Amino acid sequence: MNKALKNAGGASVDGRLLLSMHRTMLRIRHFEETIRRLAASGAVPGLVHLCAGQEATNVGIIAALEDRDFIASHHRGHGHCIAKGAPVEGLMAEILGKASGMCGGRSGSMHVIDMERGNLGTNGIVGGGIPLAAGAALAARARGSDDVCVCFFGDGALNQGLLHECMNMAAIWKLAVVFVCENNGYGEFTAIDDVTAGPSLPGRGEVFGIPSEMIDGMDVQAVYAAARKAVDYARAGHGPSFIICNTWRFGGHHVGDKQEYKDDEETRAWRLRDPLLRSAKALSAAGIVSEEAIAQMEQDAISEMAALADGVRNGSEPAAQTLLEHVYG
Amino acid sequence: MAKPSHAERLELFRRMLHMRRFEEMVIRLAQAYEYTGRQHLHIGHEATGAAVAMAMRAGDKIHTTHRNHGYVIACGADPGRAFAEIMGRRDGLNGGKGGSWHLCDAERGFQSTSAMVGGSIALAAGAAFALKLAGSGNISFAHFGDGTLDEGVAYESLNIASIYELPVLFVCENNSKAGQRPSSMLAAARLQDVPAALQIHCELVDGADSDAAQIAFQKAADRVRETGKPVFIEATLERWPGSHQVKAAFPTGVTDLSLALNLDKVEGKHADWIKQSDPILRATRALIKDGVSDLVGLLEMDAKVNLLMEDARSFAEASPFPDASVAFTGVFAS
Amino acid sequence: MDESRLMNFRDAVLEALFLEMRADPNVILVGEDVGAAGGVFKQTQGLFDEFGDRRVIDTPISEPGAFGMAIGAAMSGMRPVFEVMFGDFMTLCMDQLVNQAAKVRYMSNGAARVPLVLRTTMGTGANLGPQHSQGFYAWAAHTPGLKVVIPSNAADAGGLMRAAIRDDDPVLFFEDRLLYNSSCEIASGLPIVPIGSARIVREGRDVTIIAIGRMVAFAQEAADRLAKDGVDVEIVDPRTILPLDEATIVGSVKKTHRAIVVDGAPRAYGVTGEIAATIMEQAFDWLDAPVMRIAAVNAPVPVSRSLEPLVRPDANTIENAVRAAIA
Amino acid sequence: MPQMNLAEALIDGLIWSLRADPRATIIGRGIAGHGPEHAAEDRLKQEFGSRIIDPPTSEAAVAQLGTGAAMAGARPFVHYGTAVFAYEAWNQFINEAANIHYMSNGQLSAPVTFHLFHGIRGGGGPQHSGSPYAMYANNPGLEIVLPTSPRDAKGLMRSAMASNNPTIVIQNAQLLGLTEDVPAEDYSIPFGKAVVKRDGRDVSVIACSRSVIDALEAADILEKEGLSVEVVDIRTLAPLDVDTIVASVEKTGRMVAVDETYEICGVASELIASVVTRAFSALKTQPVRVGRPMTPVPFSPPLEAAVNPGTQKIVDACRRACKR
Repeated sequence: MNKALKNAGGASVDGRLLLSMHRTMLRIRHFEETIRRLAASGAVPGLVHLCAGQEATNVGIIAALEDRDFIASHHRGHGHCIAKGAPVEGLMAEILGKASGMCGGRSGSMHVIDMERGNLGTNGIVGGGIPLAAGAALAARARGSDDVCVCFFGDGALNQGLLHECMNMAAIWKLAVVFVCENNGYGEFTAIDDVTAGPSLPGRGEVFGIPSEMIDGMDVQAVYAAARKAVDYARAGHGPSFIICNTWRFGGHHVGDKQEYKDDEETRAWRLRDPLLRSAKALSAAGIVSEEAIAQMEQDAISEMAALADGVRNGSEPAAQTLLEHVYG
Repeated sequence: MAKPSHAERLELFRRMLHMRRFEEMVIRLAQAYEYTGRQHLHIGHEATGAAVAMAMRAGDKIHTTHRNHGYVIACGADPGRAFAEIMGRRDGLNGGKGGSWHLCDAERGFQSTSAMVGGSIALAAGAAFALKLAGSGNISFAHFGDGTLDEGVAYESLNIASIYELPVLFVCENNSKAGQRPSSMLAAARLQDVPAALQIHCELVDGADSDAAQIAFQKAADRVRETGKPVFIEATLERWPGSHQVKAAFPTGVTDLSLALNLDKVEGKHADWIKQSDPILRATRALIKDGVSDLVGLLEMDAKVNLLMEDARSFAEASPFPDASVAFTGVFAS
Repeated sequence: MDESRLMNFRDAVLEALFLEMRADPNVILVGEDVGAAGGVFKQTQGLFDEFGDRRVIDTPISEPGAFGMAIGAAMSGMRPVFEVMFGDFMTLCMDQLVNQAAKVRYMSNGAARVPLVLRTTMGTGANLGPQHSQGFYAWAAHTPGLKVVIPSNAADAGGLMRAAIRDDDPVLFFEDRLLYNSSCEIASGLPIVPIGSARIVREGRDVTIIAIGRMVAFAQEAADRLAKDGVDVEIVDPRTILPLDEATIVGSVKKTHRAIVVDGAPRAYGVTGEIAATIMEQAFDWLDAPVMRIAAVNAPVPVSRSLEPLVRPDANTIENAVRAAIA
Repeated sequence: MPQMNLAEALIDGLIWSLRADPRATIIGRGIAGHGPEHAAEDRLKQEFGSRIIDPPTSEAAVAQLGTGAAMAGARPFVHYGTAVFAYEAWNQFINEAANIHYMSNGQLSAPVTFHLFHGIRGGGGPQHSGSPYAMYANNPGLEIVLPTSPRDAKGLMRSAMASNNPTIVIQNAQLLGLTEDVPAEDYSIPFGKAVVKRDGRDVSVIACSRSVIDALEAADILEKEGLSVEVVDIRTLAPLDVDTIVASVEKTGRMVAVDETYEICGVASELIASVVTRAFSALKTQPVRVGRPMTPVPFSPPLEAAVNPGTQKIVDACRRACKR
């Protein structure tokens, strides 16, 4: 159980860690599946953006962090919250706008903030989390602490001036930030190639002297290995890194998006690269756990999430008299 | 491209002299009138500005930053109306509403000067977009300083110019000083690395060398016209010691062309700048050395320019302040 | 033993920064040229020498990124004072201000907070033109989650800055550059002035002038002139626009039965409209005349020396308005 | 006369504008939203596909792309899906587009149209429900247009595209499905003309955008109580037609100002301040404001409903104004 694994990319991950990452990915997948069903039944107010397909980037990166470290997420951020340890019932309740939600029904899917676990929040503004993450790193520097902060953003944010500004400042001040682009090929409904200039995406970080690499975001071991390196580099005071994880969202931009802009062939090819299939295969091939045990893990995740759905759906709505609370302290 | 002809070199120098004598007069006006607004003088940048202006054709557009006086003069604006604007007078280029920071002479393609850092670069991309739509074959020019690349909007605009193949020439005047506190805090090793990462063709030129600048900007503008794609030029400049004027003054003295042949006589705190970095003196030497003109000829030209500036000053001084009622007009176009 | 001192506006705010930075190691200063350069208006001189580059941080010209970063630092335990050189550049920070800073506490149901001061300069009178003179506090006051402070004198400026730094919510602190050299007596220790309390600058019976920031001084000048003709003017300085001390304002109007609201920023959809509407809603039956508004005209701020002063009110316009109101 | 929903009418106005002026160009997509009315955009794509570009997520530069192009002779229409995203382009709207005509003393103008969706839209939460138009209107140099019916949407869009000024057409997204007969031919509706949507005797409700629809509903309810409510739609925030509003208030003697945005420094405050100054002596009771309370828009449906200044709050305000 404790033996080291080697995958095709050469990344090696401790067996127990891989198992735990696989379990977290399963929980995210089935959490999202539950939300999808709830949304389809009309139980979710507003728009909801699911991350199914991108679990490896969520989990592989956050597995390299310690509890005290920070993350800042984006609108497709349920997986980040779960990987950082958010209680799934509270998260689900928040997405449904319930009183028992992590933010009392104020934030919904796009603004879940979990300060207790160093999560600066999912964010409704493209690129909005980037300076928040850099700020957490600035605060760590001012405190003299070696806490690290990861900021997640999508490929759409690559063309935001904020990213350019924050990479520059993180570089000149050697802030402990890891910039993680989850590149799923589409910013909302627009293909990345149509709007993103330049010969190479890592080049956008390299300009500032930031170590930058593009990796397979469907391989949790490769993601973890890149994150381990970047987090250690940041913690040692060397400054920021930039990781571009090529990945794919199995769903649309939001639940209900018909995805007419995507090519069917491409979609099928990415489906075959499902990060869960890949880690399951690695686990059983290395003899860490049996296939039956892996299947059981999946069943457990399904049951865990499905069991929550009804209770959360029937949970009480926040009382109107709480409306004005917490505008100010 | 062919080396510029003697006539073209003289024309460039003539424009540079206009720019220099204009700014010197601005200093005198500021001394005389205790003018309270601020201005950012373009002294030391004349070779770049004149070369850009000469690369422009009728119908081209330019957007600049607040260090704009030189450009508007190089583009051929009436210096009297420019002085009047800086003094907030009725006959100013903008009728007194814009002032030093927002000079505008749309007839000459001098679109606007934005005092918001990053403003000019994005507006020029927009102008290029319109020119491309109109299919006129015209191009636009964006003038900005090295600090502009710190701004996210600059990065966004470069990306957009690259993906849409907009005909815009980005003119970056880099006057940051190595070893001093930089005006630019960019982590990039070279300014050009930013546009290069976005697949924009880049060139570097010594911005104080008028011959080099004239060739480089002409070539770059030709390239933008031919390919329809953006080009980025970084012009390196040594900052003029009076660049940030709190009190109007002549830290390097009033320009004296004859010093070009007597550089050993130059002394004082800023001797290095005068000897090595003043584009006017450098051009004077080169023109004489290459036999394009002699000192007497250049001094004659200079005397004419000085007279012109005196007249322009008188014009501006005679211009009254605008009538109060116009403060409230022109907010909206009709 | 408590000796007061004569101090100008700029120095009072600077002293507030020294006091608060000494008292709390989490207070940091972030902005363009705030460090070794000491600020473009000499408003941060000496801070860098005492507190060093970890706490006095010079940023690139990257307002959105740097301000967003200050918000992130505030969420993570710091108390940043973020400086925007000209209030006009606040436009560059709007997304961070409205979509992040103002909402974080509410969105997190109180779990996260943004104790931050955005300090910026504004004001007409220096011929700086349309992009360097604007006062944008009406937008901020239209944004729940923010607090908006506009001091009119040195003592309030110092005292309110101390309160702003100690506040657990984002506070916008607008400083009129034309007040920087104006001095007043300040009590020893630079007393804290609470946010949200108006000050009655001058008591009177005939008419209430509610004046914002630098307009207070113009109102005083007008009141002095009017007093010679037996007109007794009361002046209220709200000091804080959000939260607005409605009780003091409405109370004063109920006493005088007439109100004039004076502001140096544009009238349309601005602070004068807000205060006028509040008075008309809450003191309608006490009013002998409609509330008058005097504010900047609906035009950008021109540079010209002859045009610029016409844009905003001064002592003459206020005096004329009072005479019209009591006629 | 064909029936159109508001989204279709908006697109129709744009199509007429593009037909009329070859300099007109479209930057952005999703102009008819992403809701059930989104297909309205297809007509535009079919006829003018080559004049539409789809920009990167670079709000600031895209605003400036439109403004710079307008200054150089184009007539761009720039679409931002959600008004709050345009906070990132605030500087470009306020410091560049709004100022340029004045600063240049009329040498240049910026005939650019910015199109935004605003408002409480159902689950939009704190960052997607913003209505920043009062903030825009605080700034000189911008025209602010808020269509509330398909007919208005078409005619006002046509005026926006023909205007020589930077114009912000800011549309409550929940109104996109409103349907009525709309003239098929080309027409425009001028800015600065408020419209009396419903005649009444007892109280004037002055409203804009979504609140106009809510006010009309409130008027129906109050009619049954014997209260006759006049409803005025101001249609453009800048220029503001104070004359029409004053005339209405002088007629009824009572005023309720309603707007979906925040009360403080919002539209309702400005309406009261500017109208009451002129109609003070005609007023029988104090004016009443109805606006969004000062909290971010919460996500949860019952909380969201509590911040929306909807029909019931307008009914209550009218009763208060009439001392009932």
